[in-house]
Amino acid sequence: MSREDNKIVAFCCQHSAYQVANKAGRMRLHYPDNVRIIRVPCAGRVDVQHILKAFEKGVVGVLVMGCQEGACQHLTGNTRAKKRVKYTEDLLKEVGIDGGRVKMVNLAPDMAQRFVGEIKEMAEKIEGR
Amino acid sequence: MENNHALVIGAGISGIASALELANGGLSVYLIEKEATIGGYAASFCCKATDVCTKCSVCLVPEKINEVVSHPRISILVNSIVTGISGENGNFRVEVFQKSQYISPERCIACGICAEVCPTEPKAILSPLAEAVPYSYSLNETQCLRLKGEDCNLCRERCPTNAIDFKSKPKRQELSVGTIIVATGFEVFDARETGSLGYSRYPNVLTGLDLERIFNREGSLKLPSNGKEPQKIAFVQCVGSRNESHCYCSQVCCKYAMRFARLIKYQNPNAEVTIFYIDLQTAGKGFDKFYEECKESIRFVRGVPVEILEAPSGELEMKFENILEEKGNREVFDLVVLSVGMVPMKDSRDLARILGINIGDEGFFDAKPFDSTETNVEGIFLAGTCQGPKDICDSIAHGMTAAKRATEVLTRWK
Amino acid sequence: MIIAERKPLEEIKNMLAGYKKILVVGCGTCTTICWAGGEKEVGVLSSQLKLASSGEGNELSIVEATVERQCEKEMVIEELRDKVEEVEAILSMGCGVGAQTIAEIFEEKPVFPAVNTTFMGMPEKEGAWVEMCGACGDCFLDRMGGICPVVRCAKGLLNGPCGGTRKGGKCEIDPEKECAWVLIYQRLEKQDRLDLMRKYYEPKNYGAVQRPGRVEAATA
Amino acid sequence: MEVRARLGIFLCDCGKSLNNIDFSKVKERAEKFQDVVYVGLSSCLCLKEGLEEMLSVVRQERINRVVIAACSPELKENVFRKALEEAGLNYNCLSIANIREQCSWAHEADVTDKALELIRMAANKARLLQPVERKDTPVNTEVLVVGGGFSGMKSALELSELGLRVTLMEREPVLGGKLGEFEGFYGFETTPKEILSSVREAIEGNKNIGVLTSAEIIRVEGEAGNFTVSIRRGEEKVSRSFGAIIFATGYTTEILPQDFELKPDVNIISQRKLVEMLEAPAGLEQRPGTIGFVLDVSDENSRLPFLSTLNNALAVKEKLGSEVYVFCKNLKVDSEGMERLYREARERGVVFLKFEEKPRISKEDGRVKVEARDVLRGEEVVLLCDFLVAEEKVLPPEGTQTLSSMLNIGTDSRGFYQDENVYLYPVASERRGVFFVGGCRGDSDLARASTDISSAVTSFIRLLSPRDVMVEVKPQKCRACLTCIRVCPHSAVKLVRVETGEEVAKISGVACDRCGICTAICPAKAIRFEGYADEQILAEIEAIGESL
Repeated sequence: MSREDNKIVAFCCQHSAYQVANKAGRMRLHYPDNVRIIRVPCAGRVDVQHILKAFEKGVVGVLVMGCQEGACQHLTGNTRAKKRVKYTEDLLKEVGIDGGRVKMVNLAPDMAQRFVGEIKEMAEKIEGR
Repeated sequence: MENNHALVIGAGISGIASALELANGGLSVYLIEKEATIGGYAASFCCKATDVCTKCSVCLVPEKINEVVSHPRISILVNSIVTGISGENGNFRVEVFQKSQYISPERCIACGICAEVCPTEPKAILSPLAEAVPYSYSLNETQCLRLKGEDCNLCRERCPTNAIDFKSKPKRQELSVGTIIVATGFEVFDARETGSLGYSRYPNVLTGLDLERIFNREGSLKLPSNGKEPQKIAFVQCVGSRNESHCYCSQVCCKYAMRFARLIKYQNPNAEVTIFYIDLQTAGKGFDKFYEECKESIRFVRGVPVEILEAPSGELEMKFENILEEKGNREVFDLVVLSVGMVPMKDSRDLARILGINIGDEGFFDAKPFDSTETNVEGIFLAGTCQGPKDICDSIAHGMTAAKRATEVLTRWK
Repeated sequence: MIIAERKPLEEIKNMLAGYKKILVVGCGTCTTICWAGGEKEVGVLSSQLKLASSGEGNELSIVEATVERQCEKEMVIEELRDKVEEVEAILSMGCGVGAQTIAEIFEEKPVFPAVNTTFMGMPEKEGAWVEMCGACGDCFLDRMGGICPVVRCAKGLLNGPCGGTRKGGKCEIDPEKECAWVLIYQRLEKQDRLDLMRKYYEPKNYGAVQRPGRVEAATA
Repeated sequence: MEVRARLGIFLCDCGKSLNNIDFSKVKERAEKFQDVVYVGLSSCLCLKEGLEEMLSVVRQERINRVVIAACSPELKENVFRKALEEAGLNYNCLSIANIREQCSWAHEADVTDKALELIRMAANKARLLQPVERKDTPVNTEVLVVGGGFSGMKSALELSELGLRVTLMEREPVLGGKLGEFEGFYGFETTPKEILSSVREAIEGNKNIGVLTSAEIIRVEGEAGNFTVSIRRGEEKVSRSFGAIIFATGYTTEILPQDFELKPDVNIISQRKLVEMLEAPAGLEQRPGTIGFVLDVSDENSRLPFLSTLNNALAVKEKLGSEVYVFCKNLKVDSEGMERLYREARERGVVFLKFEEKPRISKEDGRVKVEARDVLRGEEVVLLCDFLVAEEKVLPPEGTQTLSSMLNIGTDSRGFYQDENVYLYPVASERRGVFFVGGCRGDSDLARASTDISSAVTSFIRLLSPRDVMVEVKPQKCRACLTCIRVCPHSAVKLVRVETGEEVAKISGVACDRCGICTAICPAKAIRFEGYADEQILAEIEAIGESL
C-alpha cells in the first residue's frame, strides 16, 4: 500500500453529484486526479463505516456528495448523511485525523463548477495537512 | 383496428412526461423532436438552490430525460418534424420529415475526433453541450467544406465508428399511430421587440433565459461587459407578458426572478437586487414562505421601467415610474435582467394547419373548456406549454394528463 | 431494554495500552438495538482503533465478533471459544452484564468495557432513548398512573410535584424535560383516579433488593 | 454453493480518443486481477459490432461477471445490460468503470493509473454482484378515493374508465364539495352546479364505483398494492383492502375575524353568501348599489380567492348591475385565462384598487366603510358599500393533520397534504401508492385539479408493473429493533412473523424506493441492498491504493 499518494474518495448520489461529475468531464473542467468517485443510490446510503474504511485504506479525504437540502428524493437521505458525516468527523478527530477531511456537499445536477471547486478545495486541504 | 402506437410531437419536458407514461402503460411511442437534442428549454436551466432547495424543479429534468432515452418502448427521432397526416382517431398515418443526419446520433460515440481534425475555422463540427441528449456531435452545413463542394473527407476518414455520412439525405417516413400528443412547447419572448429596454444593444442587459444558461454553464454571475461581479442588479417583470399582444401571465417569471434574486444574494451578500413588477404572482406550494424570505433581502418596486440607457461608464440608467412615489424616477444598475415570458412557437400555425387543430386567442393551441389537453380533433391531445404557459411541474402534470387521455383512446379502441 | 453509550476512544485506548492483539465483541441484543455495541458499532470501533494505532506506528491486530446475547454463557462460549485463543485482551461492547459474563468464562484474558451501561429505557424515536425504570425492586406503578417518578422525576420524588414545576409542565432542573408529576397527574385524571394524588407515600425501601440481587424462579 | 466468479473485463477506448490512458498497459495489468479470465479492448463497445463481439466472448469464456470500462453508466448501462441478458447473464452481473467522463475527460495528464484503479474497483465489486430476481408481486387494483368533491368524483370516474374498481368515500352524507360555491365560470355556458350534477350522475350509474358516504378513515396499514383501510360509518366499522389511496379531501375556507376587525354579519359576507344572493336576486329587499371585495388581507399568496372574486364580480355586474370595487395587493393572474378575465372585469366596470397597507374596515350607517390608500392613483380612497365580500383564507380541511401523521406523510408549510419536495410533485407522496389531488395539496384551480387527477391515475398504473427486489432484510440477522421501520422515508418496511415464529422486518418490493437509508442505519447490518451492499461498497474502497 502506498501512503504517499493523497487519495480522495467522493461518494456521489446518483441523482445529483454523479451526474455533476459527468457534466464536469464533458465540460473538460479539469480537477485533481486523485479523486475516486463511488456511485451511491442516495447520500443516505453512505455509512460511517464506509468512510472509516476509506481512511483505513490510506485515503486522506472523503466527500459525501448528495442533493440540495430539501431536494432529496428520499426526503431525509441527505440530511441523515450530513449528520453521519458530522459524527464521523468526531470519530476521526478521536484518532487524530483533523475534522476537515470529511465533508458533506450538497449539489444539484448542473453544478459542475461547484463540484470541481469542492474537489480542488479538499485536494488543497490535504496537501497542506 | 388495433394500433398500440402513439406519437408525441416535441421532446421537451411535457412531451417526455407524456411519452414515459404512454410507454409505461404498455404502448409503443414515437417521440419526435425538431431540434438535434431532447429536453427542450428545461434541460438548459439551472438549479436555483441557495443553501436549501427553492423548488424550481429543474433537477427533475435530467432524470426524466435519461429515463426516456433508455426506455425500451420509446423510439426517439431527432431533427424531425411532422409534415402531413391522414386517417383518424385510432388510426392516424403521420408523415415525418427528418433532416439529413450527416452524423448519425446512433453511431456517434462523442469521441470528438471529427471536431479535432475538421480543418475549417470555426469548426464545422460542433461538440454537444454538456447536458445534450443524445450526446453526439453535429455538423454545421454552412461551414462544412465537403458540403460546400470541396474535396474534404478528413472527419469521415477518421471517424472510428463510421458515423459520418455526407450523402445522408433528408428522410421522409410514415408512422402509423393510434393517437397523437402535441407537446411542441413555447418560445421565449424576443426581448429585442421591446427596443427601449436595450436588449442586445447593451451587453449588460440580459434576459431570464440568459441567466438560466449562465448559471447552468458558469455556476455564478459575471457582468458580460467586464467579467466583474455585478453589485446593483434589477429585474424587470412582465417583459412580453400581460400586454395587448400577449394578454396572459406567463406564470413562471415572478418565481424565477425571485429565485434568481435570492441566488445572487446568496452568492454575493453585498449585491443589491431590485425587482420591478406590476403584480407579484406568489401563489403556489411552499412559495409563500419563500416570498416572506425574499421580502427581507430584496427590494420590490411597483412599476416597470420605460427605458434603459447605457451611460459611458457602462452602467445602465433606468427610467421608471415608481408608482408609490408618484413620479418618474431614475436609477443606475450594473445589470438589468428582463424577465421574459413565454410566447407561442412561431411555427405552431403550420402544425395546426397540418393537424387540423385550432389556435386560441393567445396564439397557443386551443383546448376544450374544462379539459386543457383535448383538441377539436379526436385522438389529438395537447401537453405542456404549447397549450399555454406552465412551469416545469405543471408541464409534467399536463404531459401525464395528455398521456392518460391518449391511453384511454387506445384502450377503448382495443 | 438496557441502554448503553460508547466510551470515548481515548479511554478505550488507555485500557488497551500494551496489548497488540484484541478481540472486539458486540452484543446482538440490547446494545445492538441502542446503537452502542452491535455488529456495526464493532466495525466502527475496530476501524477507529486501527486508524489510531497505525497513526501511532504500532498497528493493532483486531478480531471482530458479535454474540447474540453476551449475558448468556452458552452463547458466549459457542461464539468466542476459538477466537479468544489468538488474542491478548477482550473489548466488550455489551452491557456490564455481558462484559462480566465474558470475563467469567475467559478468566485468563483481561476484559475491558467499551461502553457505559446507562439505564433501562424505551426508544423515543430512532436513535434516541429515555430512561423508564430504575430497577428499585419495589414497583408501585399501579398508584402512579404507570409513570415511574423514581427515575423520571429529576429529584426522584415520591410525593410530587415539587414547587419548581415550570409553565407547560416542564421540569425545574431541565426545561427540555417533562415533569413526571405533571404527567402522572394528567394520566390519573384521564383514568378518573385523581384521589391517588392526595395520598402520602412513605419513603421507599431502596433496600428491597439485597445486593447482589439474585432471583430464582420457584419452579426452577 | 457459490459459483466461482469468472470475470471478463471489456475496455473501450471510445474510438481511440482517450489519449491520456495507455490501454495496452491497462490490459496487461488488468489481466492479473483476481478471477479475471479475459480482458479485451474495443473502440466502440456500445455499438452493434462491439456488443456482438463482447457477447461471443462472454459465451465462449463462460464469463459470469462483466466489468466494462467505458463511458458513464448513465449513457449506455441499459444497452449493455440488455445485451448481457441476451447472452443469458442477469443484468445485475455488470459493473461499469467510468473511465471517460470521470477519468480521461476530467484530467489533462496521463491517467492510466487512475483508470486501472477504477477498473479494479469495478472488478472488486463485480465479483460480489448477485443476480436480481424480478418479482411480480400481486397488486390489488382497487383504489380508494377519499373525498367526494369534484376532484374525488372525477378521479373515481377516470379510474373506472380504465376498467379499475373504485371505492369513493365522503365524510358528509352527500357527494358535492366546494365547486357549488362558484356562481359560474364567466364565459362558460355550463354552470358549476351542472358540472357537479353530471359528474354525480355518472358516478351513480357506474358499476365500478362503490360510494360510501358519512364515512371516515380510522386506520391505514400496509403498503402500495396492499393497503388495509379501516373505515367508520356511523356505528359500523369495516376493513377493506386497496392497491392505492387517492386523497381528494379539498380545502375549507374561513373568514378570519382578526384580519377584518369585524365579524361576518349581514353585510360583511362570504363568497358563498354572495352566490346565494346572485342565485335568487328577487329575494333581495333592494338591489345593492355598491359591492366591495377585499383580498390579500388574510393571505397574500393564494389564487383561489381571486378566481372566485373575478367570476363573482362579473356575475354581480351582469345580474345586479351594482358598482363593484376590488381591493387587493397583487392580482393573481398566473392561471390560464385569468388575465383575460381580469381585463373583461375591468371593461365591465369593475374597479380594482391596489394597496400596500391593509385597508381599514368599519361600519357607518349600516353600511361597510373601507378606507385604503390606492397606490395606482396615489390617493386615499373611502368606499361605502352595501355588501363587503370578505376574503376567506384557504385552509386544509379538518383531519388533515391526523391523517398525515397516521400515514407518516409530510405536509407543507400551510398544513396541506404533500411535503414540499419537487420529487413528489405533481401528486405523489413519500409513500408509494398514496396520491393527493386538487385542493387538498394546496392552492389549486379547476385546470390544475384535473391535471392532478389524471396524473394520479397514470402514476397508479405505473405502480402496477413488476419490480425487482433490490433491498432485503436477512431474517436471521434482524433484531427487530424497528429502526428501519422508523427511518424508511417511504414507509416500506413492516414487522412480519416468519416461520420460526420470530418477528422480523420485511421490506415491500412494491413500496421500496431503493435509497438504502435503512441499509446504512441498521445497527445489526441485517439489510442488504444488492448493488450497494456493504461488502460491495467496501470492496470498491478496498481497491483504492492497492498496488496495481
